[in-house]
Amino acid sequence: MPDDKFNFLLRMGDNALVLSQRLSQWCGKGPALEEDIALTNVALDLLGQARLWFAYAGELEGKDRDEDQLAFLRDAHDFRNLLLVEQPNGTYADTLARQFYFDSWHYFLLQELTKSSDARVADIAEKSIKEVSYHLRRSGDLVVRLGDGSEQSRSMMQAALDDLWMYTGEMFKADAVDEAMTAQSIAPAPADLHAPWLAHVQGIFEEATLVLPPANAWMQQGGRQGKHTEHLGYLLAEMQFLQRAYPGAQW
Amino acid sequence: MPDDKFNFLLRMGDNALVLSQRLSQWCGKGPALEEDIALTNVALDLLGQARLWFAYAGELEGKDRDEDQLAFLRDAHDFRNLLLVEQPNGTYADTLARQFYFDSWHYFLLQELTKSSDARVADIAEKSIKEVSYHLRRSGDLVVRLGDGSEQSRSMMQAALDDLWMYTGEMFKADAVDEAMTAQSIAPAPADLHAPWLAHVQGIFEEATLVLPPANAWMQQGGRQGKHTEHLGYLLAEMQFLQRAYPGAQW
Amino acid sequence: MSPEERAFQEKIDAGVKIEPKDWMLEGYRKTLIRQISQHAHSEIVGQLPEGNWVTRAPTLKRKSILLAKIQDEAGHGLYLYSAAETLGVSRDQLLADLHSGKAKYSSIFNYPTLSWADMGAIGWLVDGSAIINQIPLCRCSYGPYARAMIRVCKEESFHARQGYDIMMALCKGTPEQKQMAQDALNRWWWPSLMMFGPSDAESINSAQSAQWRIKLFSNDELRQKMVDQTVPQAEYLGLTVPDPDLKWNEETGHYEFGEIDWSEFQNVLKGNGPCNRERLRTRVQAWEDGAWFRDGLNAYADKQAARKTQVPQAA
Amino acid sequence: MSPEERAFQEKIDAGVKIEPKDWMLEGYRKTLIRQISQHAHSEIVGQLPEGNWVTRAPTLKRKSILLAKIQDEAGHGLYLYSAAETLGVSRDQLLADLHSGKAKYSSIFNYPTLSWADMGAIGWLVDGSAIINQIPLCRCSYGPYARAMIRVCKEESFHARQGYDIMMALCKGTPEQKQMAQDALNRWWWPSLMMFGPSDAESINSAQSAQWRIKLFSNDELRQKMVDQTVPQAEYLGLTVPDPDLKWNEETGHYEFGEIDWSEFQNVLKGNGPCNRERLRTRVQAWEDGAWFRDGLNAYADKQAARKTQVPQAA
Repeated sequence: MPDDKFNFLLRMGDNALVLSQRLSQWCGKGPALEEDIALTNVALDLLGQARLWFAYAGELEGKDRDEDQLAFLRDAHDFRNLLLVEQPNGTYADTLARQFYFDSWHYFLLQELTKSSDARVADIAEKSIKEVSYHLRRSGDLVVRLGDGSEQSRSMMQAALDDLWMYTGEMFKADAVDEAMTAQSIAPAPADLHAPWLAHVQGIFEEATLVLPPANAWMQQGGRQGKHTEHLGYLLAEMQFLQRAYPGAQW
Repeated sequence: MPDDKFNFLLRMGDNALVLSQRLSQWCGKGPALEEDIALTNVALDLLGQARLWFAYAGELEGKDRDEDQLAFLRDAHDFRNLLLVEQPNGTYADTLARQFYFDSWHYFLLQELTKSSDARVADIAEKSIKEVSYHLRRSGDLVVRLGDGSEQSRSMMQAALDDLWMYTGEMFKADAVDEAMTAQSIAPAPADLHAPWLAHVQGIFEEATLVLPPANAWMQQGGRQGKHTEHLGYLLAEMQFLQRAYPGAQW
Repeated sequence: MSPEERAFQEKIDAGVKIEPKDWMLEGYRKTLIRQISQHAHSEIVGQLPEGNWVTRAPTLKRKSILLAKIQDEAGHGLYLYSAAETLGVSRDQLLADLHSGKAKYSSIFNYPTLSWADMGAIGWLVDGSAIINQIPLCRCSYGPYARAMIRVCKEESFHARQGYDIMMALCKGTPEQKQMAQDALNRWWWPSLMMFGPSDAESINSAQSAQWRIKLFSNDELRQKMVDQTVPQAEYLGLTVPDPDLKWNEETGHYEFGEIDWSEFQNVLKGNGPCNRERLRTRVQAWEDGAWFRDGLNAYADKQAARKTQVPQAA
Repeated sequence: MSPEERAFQEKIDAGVKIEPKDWMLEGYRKTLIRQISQHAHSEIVGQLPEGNWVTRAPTLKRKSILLAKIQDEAGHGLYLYSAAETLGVSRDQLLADLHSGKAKYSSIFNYPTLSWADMGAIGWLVDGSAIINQIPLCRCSYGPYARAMIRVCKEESFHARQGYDIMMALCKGTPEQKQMAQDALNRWWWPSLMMFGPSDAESINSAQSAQWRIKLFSNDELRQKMVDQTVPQAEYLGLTVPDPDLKWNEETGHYEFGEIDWSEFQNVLKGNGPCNRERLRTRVQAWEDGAWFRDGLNAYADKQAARKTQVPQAA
């Protein structure tokens, strides 16, 4: 069904858009000038990727919805991003923990998507993975340095990683959309990403002298099916204001 | 000019609406159950007053705009509230300081408005002043008890009152709208409210053993003319979301 | 059974209210404290999912009704803590137990409110279920609790009606609004049925509580009542109850309904609901952030008391 | 004048760059530190008014351009702090001076950004003025500063064009959008003119700075250039410059413009602008909130260094 692919593309785009939006809330408020620059860089990369996914999704849907209509004129229940990426910024440790879990998954996913049977998907993945390998290196490196840093940085990183752990399970759970994508060799089976993700995450935890949260912890889910946490609505109200308040205007 | 009166009514309504919106952000998060109840009560009173002012403003304007269109379909530059009421909640001390300054002004203003040459204005003022005398008693009483309370509560109240002082000057500055209202005996001259306001505020500061900020401090202004602080846009984006996202829907 | 115990049970059996100063069984006292405080905590925590939409209510009238409702809930919390205090426990102690996770609140508030329609669904389904649970308690054996419940139930029935009114407006509205209402029903239906607690067969304390008349109907009876009452309301709204097994049984005069997923109930109870962590953290944070305020008021009260004693000397 | 002083001034007069290791006058060094750090601080604080709209940018493309611009500003801050550091002062010391209020940043950032059009007006007017100020500095006497300015100016001219492009879109848009653009021009026009500083007659250090070639044109000359450049652009947009005294002088070939309200300038400088307090607090808060992060990275670096020294022993 073309609907499945449309849904899959929205999931990719929404993850990138929502995380980029969160990161851009840090503008000018990071803990060091170098971080301001690096974080904005990641936000920009993700925003660019979101635009590529939305452009394709819009074309595929054939209803003349462009990237802005997809980004600014859908309400929360039509967003398909992971719960993880909509979680509030919290402290910088929380922001880094969110980024680290996401990058680690995003990287292995994109790696598989470069082999997609859909040439356009493979192409977008190819373009994105260079940026995302940098994201992956950066967030892993910071987790290591802060985990193995001072007593305070260690305990803050550990707490942040523990807190967000319950939002990681959703990355590896398949639904009908995923099954269709896997059947058509458009995307990997979500479960197949778990082993490489865990190996990478585990490696970084070890190097960072941090304790991996329990494997059997309860995992939240729903974002990819449009059932979000209470945070997304506020994020969208802010992000979408101008398009909503001035319908049809050109900017 | 009927425009002046419309503007005046919007100022009254916007003050009440925006402050009510701020107070309602405390729902379920106050420092004590009794405070949750009292603060919600004030929020409800102000919301009710906003509706009365908007109803009159809409009728006067004669463009068929009802209370909801006035509340939910104007952007920030069309809002006419004082800068004071849009300031963020901050700590509970900040919230109380904001309330105390506002109530002290609101009360004396409404007292004059009960004598308005415009019967409808006098009527709304009459209905409101009973509620507002309770607000005034409550916020003054809390300032006294917290100012003359513990070391910490004293310093927090003092800091909060100092911080917001610069937003009080605007209450007493007249512009063309005020001059028209005063000329028509619809509303008092803003400057005339300064002496009773200051006397009341001074009395409470004394009883609270707090130090009154300097009389010659620089005062911010602009809210009543639609030049706001950066906070209002966010407040409106959240408040107006549903009306903007689902134009024309009945709720 | 001691003579006191016998007299106590006889009073209950005769429908005479037990009052705070009366002799009572320790188990009765403890069970009541647990039950009343859990109810009070639910009112307090229950402000949060609704507070989540009060700043985004779609009209000023709806905002006003929702604010008033949340205020009522805080008020209910107040009555109920007072009722619990008559049993010799302080509100601060009860709150400490809430904050430490020792005391529970209704699991229903561990679900998120994701659209405005949830304000309708909560009023209609959650308050609706609460009323069914609570009306019998207006006749329970402990006087202060029974009297608190009378006040609570009066207001709750308003809330349920207001909730249904929100649903009605949505169902008469645009297709998007109707979809919002259906989605809310889908998400709140089963959790609302779970509010009545496990099936009686599974419920450990039911028999004892029934004997003490602090539980007057079984969980399953109350749940059936809720289903029977709600299904026609859903039909009237033109909404579909998310239960393929739901059907009217002409013979019994009741609706039959599908299996409840009790593993979900247990899981949310264990702390794994979508919002358990956030709700509790929000309350704990509010309490901690408010410490300076409560301390400040206490310090003032102490000073005032001291000043009063000093006045004669100064004169 | 000592021989060193004479040689120093001769180099400057001959257009030879002063480099960090060269002998320099203490006054020259101090003036440069003040000027460069003030410029660096402006880039950092300048992220905030634009950051205020990045989460609300109206299209993904505009959001992307704005984000990239803010990133550039952080980058400019970085070059400029590095340039200042060549004069023997640390970035941490400079930041401490910013946070304590001892060091200044451009007063323009003490005005609020109230609509999306302000993103246009800032690019067009504020960055436009900054470029006019900065282009001459690419030829200033201090090498590291001159080289930093070359990089900065290249990017700033993009920003100014992007800002104008936002204004253009708004002016071609709906009446509401055009009104937004006019309102932004009304609010930013005079503060932008003030960015060049007081009239030369009032400017104390100008002569000395001119002699050192770290100031190459007078404030009034630069301001005139800005007006001459900007007024036709405003006309092209169909916007009205908020100055009733503005008129073209055929003879001089320049625009004449009205009196600047220098009391407002002085007042904002004193700390009374609409956002002075908030901008500084935001930066101080960010710095304090980030302490654990910087400390953590330092602790890690120390451990790594220690481990490296220990490796031979362990081997």
